[in-house]
Amino acid sequence: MLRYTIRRLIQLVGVVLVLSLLLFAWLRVLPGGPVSALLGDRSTPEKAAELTKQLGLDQPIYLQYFKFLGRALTGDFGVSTGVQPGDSALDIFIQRFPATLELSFFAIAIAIVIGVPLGYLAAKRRGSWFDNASVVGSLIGVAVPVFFLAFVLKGLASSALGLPSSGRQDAIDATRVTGFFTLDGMITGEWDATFNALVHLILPSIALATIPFAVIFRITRAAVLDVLDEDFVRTAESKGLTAPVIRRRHVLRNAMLPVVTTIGLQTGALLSGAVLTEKVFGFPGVGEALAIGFERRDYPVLLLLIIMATSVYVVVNLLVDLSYALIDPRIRTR
Amino acid sequence: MALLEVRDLSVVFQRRGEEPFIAVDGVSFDVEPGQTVGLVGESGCGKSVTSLAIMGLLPKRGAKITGTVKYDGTDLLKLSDREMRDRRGRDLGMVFQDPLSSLNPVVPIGLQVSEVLERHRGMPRKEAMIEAKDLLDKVGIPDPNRRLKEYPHQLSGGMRQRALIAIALACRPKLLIADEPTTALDVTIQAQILSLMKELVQDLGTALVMITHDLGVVAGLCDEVNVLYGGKVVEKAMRHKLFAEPRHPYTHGLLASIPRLDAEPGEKLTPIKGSVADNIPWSQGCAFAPRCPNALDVCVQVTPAEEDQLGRLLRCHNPVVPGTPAAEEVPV
Amino acid sequence: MSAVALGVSKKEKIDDLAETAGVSLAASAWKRLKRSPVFLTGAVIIGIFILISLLSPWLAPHNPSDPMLIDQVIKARNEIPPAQPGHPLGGDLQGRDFLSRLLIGSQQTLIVGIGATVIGLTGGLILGTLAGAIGGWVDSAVMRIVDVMLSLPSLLLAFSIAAMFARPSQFTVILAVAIVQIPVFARLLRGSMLAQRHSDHVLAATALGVKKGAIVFRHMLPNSLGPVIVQSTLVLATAIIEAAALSFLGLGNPDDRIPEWGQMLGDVQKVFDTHPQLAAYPAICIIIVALGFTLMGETLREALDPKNRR
Amino acid sequence: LSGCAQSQRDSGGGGKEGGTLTFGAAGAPKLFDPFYATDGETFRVARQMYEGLVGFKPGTAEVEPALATKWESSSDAKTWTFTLKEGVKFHDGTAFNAEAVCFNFERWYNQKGAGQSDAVSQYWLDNFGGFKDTPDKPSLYKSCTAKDAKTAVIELAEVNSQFPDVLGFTSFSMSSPEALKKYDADNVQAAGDAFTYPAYANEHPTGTGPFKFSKYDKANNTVELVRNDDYWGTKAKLDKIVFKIIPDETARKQAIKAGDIDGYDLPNAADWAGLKSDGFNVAIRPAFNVFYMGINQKNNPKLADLKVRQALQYAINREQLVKSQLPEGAKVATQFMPDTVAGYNKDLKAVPYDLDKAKSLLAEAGASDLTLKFYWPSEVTRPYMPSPKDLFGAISGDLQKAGIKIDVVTKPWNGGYLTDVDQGIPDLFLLGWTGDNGQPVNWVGTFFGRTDNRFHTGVSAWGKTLADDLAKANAEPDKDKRKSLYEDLNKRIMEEYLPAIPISHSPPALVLKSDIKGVVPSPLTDEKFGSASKG
Amino acid sequence: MKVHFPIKRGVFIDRTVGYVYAVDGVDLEIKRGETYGLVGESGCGKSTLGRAMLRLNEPTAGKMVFDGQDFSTLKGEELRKMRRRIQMVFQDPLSSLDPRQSVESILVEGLRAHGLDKGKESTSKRLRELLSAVGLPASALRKYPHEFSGGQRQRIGIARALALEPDLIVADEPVSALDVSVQAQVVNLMEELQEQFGLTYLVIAHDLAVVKHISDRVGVMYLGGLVEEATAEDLYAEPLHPYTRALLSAIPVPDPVVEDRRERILLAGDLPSPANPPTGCRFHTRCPWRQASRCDTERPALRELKPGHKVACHWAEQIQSGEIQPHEVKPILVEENDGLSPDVPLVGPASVTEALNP
Ligand SMILES: Nc1ncnc2c1ncn2[C@@H]1O[C@H](COP(=O)(O)OP(=O)(O)OP(=O)(O)O)[C@@H](O)[C@H]1O
Ligand SMILES: Nc1ncnc2c1ncn2[C@@H]1O[C@H](COP(=O)(O)OP(=O)(O)OP(=O)(O)O)[C@@H](O)[C@H]1O
Ligand SMILES: [Mg+2]
Ligand SMILES: [Mg+2]
Repeated sequence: MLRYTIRRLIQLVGVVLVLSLLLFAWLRVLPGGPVSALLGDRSTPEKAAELTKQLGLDQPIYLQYFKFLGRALTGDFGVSTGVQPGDSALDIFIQRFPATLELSFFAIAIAIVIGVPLGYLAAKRRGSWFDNASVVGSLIGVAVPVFFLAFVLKGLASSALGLPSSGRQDAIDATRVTGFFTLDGMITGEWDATFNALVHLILPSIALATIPFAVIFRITRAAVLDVLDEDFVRTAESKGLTAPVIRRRHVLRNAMLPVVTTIGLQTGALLSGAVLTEKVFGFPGVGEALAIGFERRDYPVLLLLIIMATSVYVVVNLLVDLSYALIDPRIRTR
Repeated sequence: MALLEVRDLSVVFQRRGEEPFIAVDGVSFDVEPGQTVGLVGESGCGKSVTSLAIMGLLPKRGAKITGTVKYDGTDLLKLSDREMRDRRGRDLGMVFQDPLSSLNPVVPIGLQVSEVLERHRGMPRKEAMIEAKDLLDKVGIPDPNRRLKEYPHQLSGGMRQRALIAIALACRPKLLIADEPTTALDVTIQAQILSLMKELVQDLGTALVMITHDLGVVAGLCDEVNVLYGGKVVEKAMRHKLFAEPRHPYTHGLLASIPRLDAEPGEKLTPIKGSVADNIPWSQGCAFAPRCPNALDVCVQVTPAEEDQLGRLLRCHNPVVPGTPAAEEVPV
Repeated sequence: MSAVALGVSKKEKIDDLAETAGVSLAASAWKRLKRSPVFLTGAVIIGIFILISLLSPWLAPHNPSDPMLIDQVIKARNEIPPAQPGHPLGGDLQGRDFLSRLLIGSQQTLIVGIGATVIGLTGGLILGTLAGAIGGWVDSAVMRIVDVMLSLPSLLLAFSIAAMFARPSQFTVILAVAIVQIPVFARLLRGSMLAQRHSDHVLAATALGVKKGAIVFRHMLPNSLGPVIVQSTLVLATAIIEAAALSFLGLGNPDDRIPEWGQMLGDVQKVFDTHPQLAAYPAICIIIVALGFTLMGETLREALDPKNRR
Repeated sequence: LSGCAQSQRDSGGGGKEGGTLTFGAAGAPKLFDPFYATDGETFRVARQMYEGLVGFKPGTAEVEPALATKWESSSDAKTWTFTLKEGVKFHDGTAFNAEAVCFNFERWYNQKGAGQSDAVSQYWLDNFGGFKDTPDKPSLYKSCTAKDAKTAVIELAEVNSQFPDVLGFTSFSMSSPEALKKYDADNVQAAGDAFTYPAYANEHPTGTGPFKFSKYDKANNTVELVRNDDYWGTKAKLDKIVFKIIPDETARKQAIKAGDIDGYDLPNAADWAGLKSDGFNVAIRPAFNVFYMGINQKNNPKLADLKVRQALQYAINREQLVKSQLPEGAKVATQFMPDTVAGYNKDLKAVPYDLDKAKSLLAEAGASDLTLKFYWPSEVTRPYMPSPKDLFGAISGDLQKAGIKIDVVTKPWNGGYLTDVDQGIPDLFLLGWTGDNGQPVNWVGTFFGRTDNRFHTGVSAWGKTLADDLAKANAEPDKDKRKSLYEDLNKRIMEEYLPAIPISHSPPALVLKSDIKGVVPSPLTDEKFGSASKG
Repeated sequence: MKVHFPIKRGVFIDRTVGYVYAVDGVDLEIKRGETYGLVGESGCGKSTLGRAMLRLNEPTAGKMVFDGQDFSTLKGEELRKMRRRIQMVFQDPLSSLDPRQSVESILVEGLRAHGLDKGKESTSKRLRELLSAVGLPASALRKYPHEFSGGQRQRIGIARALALEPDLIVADEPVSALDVSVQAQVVNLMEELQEQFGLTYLVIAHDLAVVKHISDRVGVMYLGGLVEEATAEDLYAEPLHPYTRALLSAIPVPDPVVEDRRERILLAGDLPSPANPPTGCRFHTRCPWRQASRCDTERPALRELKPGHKVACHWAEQIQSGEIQPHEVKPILVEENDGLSPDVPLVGPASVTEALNP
């Protein structure tokens, strides 16, 4: 297991290097970029040329890349030119990552809390109208563009329920400890700050939850259906075990294996949705930074955030694999 | 009174938008306490469905069960789900064909054995585990202490089947149903398992319903043998009688098509022609008629009834006369 | 006498065999599908969608890029042309007939969906076949590429690719969405090809002395296509939705003379609250069509799943 | 505009004391040191904390005294003597005096290394030229002497019509010499793609203004300023200003409706009416910009033909465009500057929309079959160009009606658009200009003052003439003469050269909640919240 | 003949850390026209050996001489051409037939591969011949494998092998998946075809009764090695190897009289893992006749004890003469998966999640 983990981590380093090289080359080849971001519409060809030289952007790409790598090793990934101009890309990530984690946590929690029981019930009543309705319903969840749903939620829910529809917290005095606003409030006892942050999370996390919900629902349903057909469930029945024991120990414990994996994978993939959701809700997380980064072609930020997103995604997948091994003795004991 | 009395048991599968399918068609047999009864027949003849029907394990939806299954006088088919749960595992045990898929892959063997003790004998977990260990020991699993904590995939096929037997016998049921318990195993392992079962059944005085397609297994184990074809019992007799003088053309044909280890060199096999795909429905005559070398016109017109012939039940219009060699296959 | 009875029934059987001859696997899956109401719903939706998109040049009442109602657009008062005779859905922000744009939009949407799927599928087929059929270091190399591509959340990868194009267009949108699907298809195909490689019927073909290429293309590939077809159906839906997301992030096709639903939806984010219809109509169209494809894909998946083939 | 006149700077005396103003900013401020600032979001924050020697009269582009109470120039207009306000202190307690003034000037003049970059000291480079150690790039600035505590004398290298107006730019605000030294203010570094700034710019901006820097909560995207209780003038009424960064325009609108913010800048023109009817105060600033369709004569020889360019002008229905796509108060442009700039030619009339004329002109020029590569920028809105896509749609639609084929190209503003325009790749493009001050050289001079400009006027013979004439006009010391020279030039540009087609002047707006008083909309977006009050 | 499947593990690059000794040093000879039967427990390497003979698995070591020609060194086109002469029949009749091809194209494929389909007429005639030889109607040509019963499918598989007029047919458990009544049909069919076409068979099966019935000579395999080889009658009449004895005694006979009389030699424990085979005699862990010396240290060679009867046991003579008596054997633990099973590679970029989420 340890060897496996190390191997995967080494692979991750490889992926990150390849990816950073590709991204870096891409950013350098593209027109515009840092120079035009810095000069804006007051730019003239000469000014641009001079600045290009000054920033060393006229050197061969591989040289620039090595320089970049060297700086990156010291934690310097460059400075934002569009998202938070002047801030170091790393700072932007560090500030925003907790926000996205908070949002993802709530989104995935919603998806699990609704998806798993619903999937179980649908499987139990396979073929019933309830089953069909929830299957089609979950498919609609997949068919709705996330950002459109976010807009609808923002328009309808926020005006009808008065929920805040932008930002992460109102401009209230709150002490920052961990960067997780909900936690910070609990730590410092500023309950209003926690509450305020929580309220801000409601709409975006619902919007973000739809796709993981649909996926978790369907996997749960399929897994439970599969397990219900298994011989060992029949064995358990032949032992005369009570229904709750069979459900817990024999059905769910097996059905949860793919579900747990899916949950992990969906958590890793949430960032895609977060780009759209955070943008709509003006939620200052990594996703929003990416969205703005794409819009304003903030290459240093894009570079770092994409690499970070990749690493997080790969690490989450690795954790999923490891946890799978932990919960599945067939793999654990190998 | 027989321990188990199966009368006219029929199972009809009805799926939406499909023709109903009669998997078991009026099967009757008795099992006396301590007796071993065999159900033999080829794949798809309804052996497993019969056993599942007795255990009340067929799906509630889509399967229609008729007839009676009297266990110790109570009709199991009339019991509620709760009552049936109380009996399964306690009064009736079952061993399945595929030992790997029949064990829960993510639950340790020990718990899979002990849970049935906890359920039916109200033992606390600790005690049940100790008992489970003894059980594993009894079914011949080496180092049972260690195996308690292991998972099914860590055991070999034979050991898994032993564990399944331990589970089925944990509460000392009066009746054990074994559905092809050795089909998935190698001959040397099969021999181990069969002798183990024989031993246990004798020791505990358990009645055994042995389901198999292997006539050899039946020959060595069962007191009474039921031969199934297309969901109906076509011949039933005590084993010596059945093997010595098979009367139904199907039984006769089966015995003739099995290569025997003790056969003379150069002996020819006499197969039954065709396959079950050629069957006609029982409602229109004898299902076996199209494959039967003894078939008469009446066979495809009238469903043969079950007849008692000197302690042998037979469902045939034109049984084999004892002593005739098997008919040669007619080339198509 | 017994021979008579037998002869008849045996003959019947053989005739029976002859009549029902030639039901291929695909045909039997289709038979199952035909009965599924969910599949039929999806199929009807997609049928109508394709019909509309093919006929849209004739169905559309006006030229979708003609700002014929421009004098009713007054940004200063946030007014756009309302529904009126001849323009049942009114006009858009540039005074173009909205209904015509929606109708013509179906065509581009179909092109985006099909284009992305075909490109993704082709790329995936090539990579997957290489990996699955040749194996060895080719397999390793291909799978490393696939790994790198799969190390990024898919939509993020699409965004990154779309942002890479210096000059965005309909084609770059299609390409961005398609490239993301390549590793998915490749891995899917490789998986089932590998399984095929050790299957008995492939061994049998090898033993027959059938040439390697023929084995790959006649045996392994056709038998591996099931999940790929299912995936294609699902990708059709994904492509349309992702194209919209790209537009929303400003990475879509900037030329809106010939509209596309995703683009129509992504471009009007600024007026979502004041002119919701501009977003709602294309959104609803997208949802329905994506649902149609998804319903088809999911039912196909179930129909092709050997577990359901009893 | 009329409403604004009433709320003059000191008329806010009636406003309520205290409270927090939360302002929705579209982007994060890059830094807080105004000297290195280049963008509006940064200036907006800096403007509240800093003051320069001169300022602009609220609501206009005219200069008025600020930290200097008065100034006079020598007869050769090269030596300027500023008399400073007394008793002024920086936020850190350092006294403001002539030495501080000279310290600031010397700091600007002595930028080194990365500090000399166009991207860093842009305003200095544009207005004062080079630095002390760049002899090849001469500077307008020569020296500064503190004659006494309240008198600073600044010597210029040559005459410049924009001096001392330039000193009103927020960039040239006075910083505390102590703080500058303490926080290593000049330590700018080029790092990879961008520049990093020292602690002074990031955490310790120290000016003399009515508000002081409090904190920048990056996690919550808010910048907080608090009242400077030691302010020399009328103290601010607000306790606090919070700039809440909400990048999405719609999100800002929703935030003000939800009461999360008290105001924001540059609302979408389409929302003005709605906001007003919701009871918000939409303060419309005087239009101080120009939007034009750039023509590049270099790539396409047909475009070097005046007839073709005129045809383009006739083909665009500017009247319609302004009415349908631009905000209230927008006007069709008759020339490349708004009427508030000296040198504006009142006699010029907008060329009317005339499709037939356009077509016949094209036919005359033999260009009936013209295909043009027309660029529009995505990912941007500018005050002069509120919705580039729709504007482009309208203009390109008009051109297509005249039979011109359009090859549509879009690039993100910072992702290739500006670069391509600079490199002369498009045939037609959309761009504009927001003025820095009321001097004509800031307008036409910027556009056509050189032959290698964006329009590549150098391709035509008149390009050089125009550039020379513009230089001559700028060098004319007499104000009135200069004015008439420009008027004449404007006429010639429009009628004889037509290097590009001016389209419109659009007023940008600022939304505020109705209980926010005392904010005066400025054509230079130079709004100060020192006079504002809430409730 | 040896076939070792490498087990790969590694942090960075795959290193081979062990082998599955699926077939480990087997020598056998099949004479023209005879039927050679191979029996043994599941996993003992029968299939692997059979496949290696067709070069469907590459042998790790060893040589295979077919009709005087070294088959094991052939490559590419030569190998492909040679394949015509050795054909294979598989255990699972359904999975060995491509589900997407009609019977016709399944049968034509081999002909085409060797340029034997000369003209429509002759091909179609040949197909009919083939079908009638295996007892199927000509109408079967246009149907698909899943439309047939198991026995019919196996007939198609045989027809496919026959199509190329091979000399040797390797039949890997040709009847194990079939019902007993159908099994006899196929066994008879194979015998008939052998007579008709002068075929040579290598029949692999785990059912000794079937093997004995059909074969002229029988080889018994245990854990990758051949332990005994004799003519069918000799083997049954006089099994020399302890394993063969146990095997013979374990097979149930459908005759209660015999069954009641029989004495069983019950083997203790399970078949050890081929990845980690016991030292010395592979069977010593389960052998009731195991001796203190030699058995666990020295691997017995296959030696000819009697003409045509070979056995790989150190003590065969003594056992036969009754000098050594069987004794109780304690079963030892057999690790089913000791972490070296190559079937389910956990290591590698392929993760479990990959398998779950396409
Ligand atoms: N749940 C079910 N729904 C529909 N048909 C079923 C179901 N279970 C079994 N059958 C059918 O009933 C028939 C009898 O099946 P059964 O499993 O009893 O056969 P069997 O004798 O046990 O065969 P085998 O030796 O293969 O186990 C088969 O044709 C089978 O297809
Ligand atoms: N491709 C392979 N890679 C690694 N190990 C293999 C491979 N194929 C077979 N083995 C292993 O080699 C051993 C022998 O397998 P083989 O299939 O030859 O056994 P068999 O005697 O045919 O068994 P069965 O009766 O179950 O068919 C088994 O342990 C198996 O797991
Ligand atoms: Mg069964
Ligand atoms: Mg095998």
